[in-house]
Amino acid sequence: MSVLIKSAAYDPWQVLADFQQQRFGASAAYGATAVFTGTMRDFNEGDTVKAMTLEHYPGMTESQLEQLIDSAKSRWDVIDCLIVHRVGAINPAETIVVTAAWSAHRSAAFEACRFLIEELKHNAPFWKKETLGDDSERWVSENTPG
Amino acid sequence: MSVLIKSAAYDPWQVLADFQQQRFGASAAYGATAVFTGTMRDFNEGDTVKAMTLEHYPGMTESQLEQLIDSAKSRWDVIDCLIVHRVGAINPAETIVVTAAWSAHRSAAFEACRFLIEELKHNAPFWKKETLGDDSERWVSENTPG
Amino acid sequence: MITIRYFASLREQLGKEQDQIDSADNMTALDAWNRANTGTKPPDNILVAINQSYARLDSPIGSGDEVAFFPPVTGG
Amino acid sequence: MITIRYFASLREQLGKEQDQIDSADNMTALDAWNRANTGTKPPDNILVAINQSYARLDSPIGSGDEVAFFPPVTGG
Repeated sequence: MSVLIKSAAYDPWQVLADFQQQRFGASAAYGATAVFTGTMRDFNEGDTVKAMTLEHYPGMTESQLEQLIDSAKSRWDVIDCLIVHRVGAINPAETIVVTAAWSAHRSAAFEACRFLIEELKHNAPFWKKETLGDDSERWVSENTPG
Repeated sequence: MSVLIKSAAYDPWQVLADFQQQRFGASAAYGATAVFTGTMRDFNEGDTVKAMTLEHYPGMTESQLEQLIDSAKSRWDVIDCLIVHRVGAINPAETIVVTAAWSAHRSAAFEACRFLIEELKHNAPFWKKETLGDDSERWVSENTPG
Repeated sequence: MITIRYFASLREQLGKEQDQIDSADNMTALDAWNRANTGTKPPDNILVAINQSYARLDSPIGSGDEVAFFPPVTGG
Repeated sequence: MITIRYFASLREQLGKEQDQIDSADNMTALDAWNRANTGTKPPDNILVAINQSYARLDSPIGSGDEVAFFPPVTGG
């Protein structure tokens, strides 16, 4: 499975190690791996953020992310991709998202990895609600570019 | 230390986990991490490659890589970078290189990470010698673009 | 029967997670919204999914479909 | 005294890792090469470092310097 939805804190590096071992074992077919990890910060738009809740649309989320991987595979010469995304209650410094691409070529790996995170941010049905320093809550209204 | 020269096989994900823990601990200052890993393939230019030896220029290598990180930090809004590179005798599927960049912003992380691997390939004093399927040896004459 | 689902800030504003409505001939996603939320217009930036794929307010729907309405996504 | 170092395929072709030569006034890296490798021209694509920083064949060198010659790099 190349799409993982996690409802508890996870170590992104361990997930990458496990996926790579399981998917490739001792094979030397790929030469290049590009990875992005997104981590929850303790600030946003000038405010302290104490905690966050990530809502998603179960079912549609997984199918959207699988479509993104199919799309990346059709556009670039990548062997496989991985997307991991957290849902539920999250604390600062915990990992929200991982996107990764394995290829024989580094440009394909980089471009596919970046495509996955950009498209995920614009299309995958996740919504963030922040708990601020004064315990008030607010929905994040939109993702920032870049 | 943000530059590591490794003379034995290493787990890139473990090195990343250790560096991130040591450098950032439970801090939530960064939001974006971009990573590239380069792995030894068992083929090159149409030939089977059984093993490889990586020679380097001790001293100059480290100072070149530290200069690359300084340069990335001056060009992009990155908090820190890591470069790990293997030397000595290497087998297929072992990790040769890791470049990584931590930033508050994903575009800075991606661009700095890619800059590090591209510049490393063109400037850092490493040289690869391949052992082919028939036990003959050849020096890799130049790096391929992209 | 058509199932209508609401997510995130829209779910909180409406105070409900889902509606079940009867289907009719030639219905669109907007018709479903209007039948379930009489007198309330959908927000300008609303997103629509039919059977868990992106669609539009004027996309046709029929019996057994799941229609979802939600605000701009903010994952990653 | 000037130390000259050779790496990778160039080291193997020359059959030596390093030379020690006496310094002289107004020497360049190329002068050091020529003194240590009489009758052999440096390869066209040779790279030069002086005291572990990139330099050129016409860069000046002096007593105590370490000059290195090597082929195009192939790390990463």
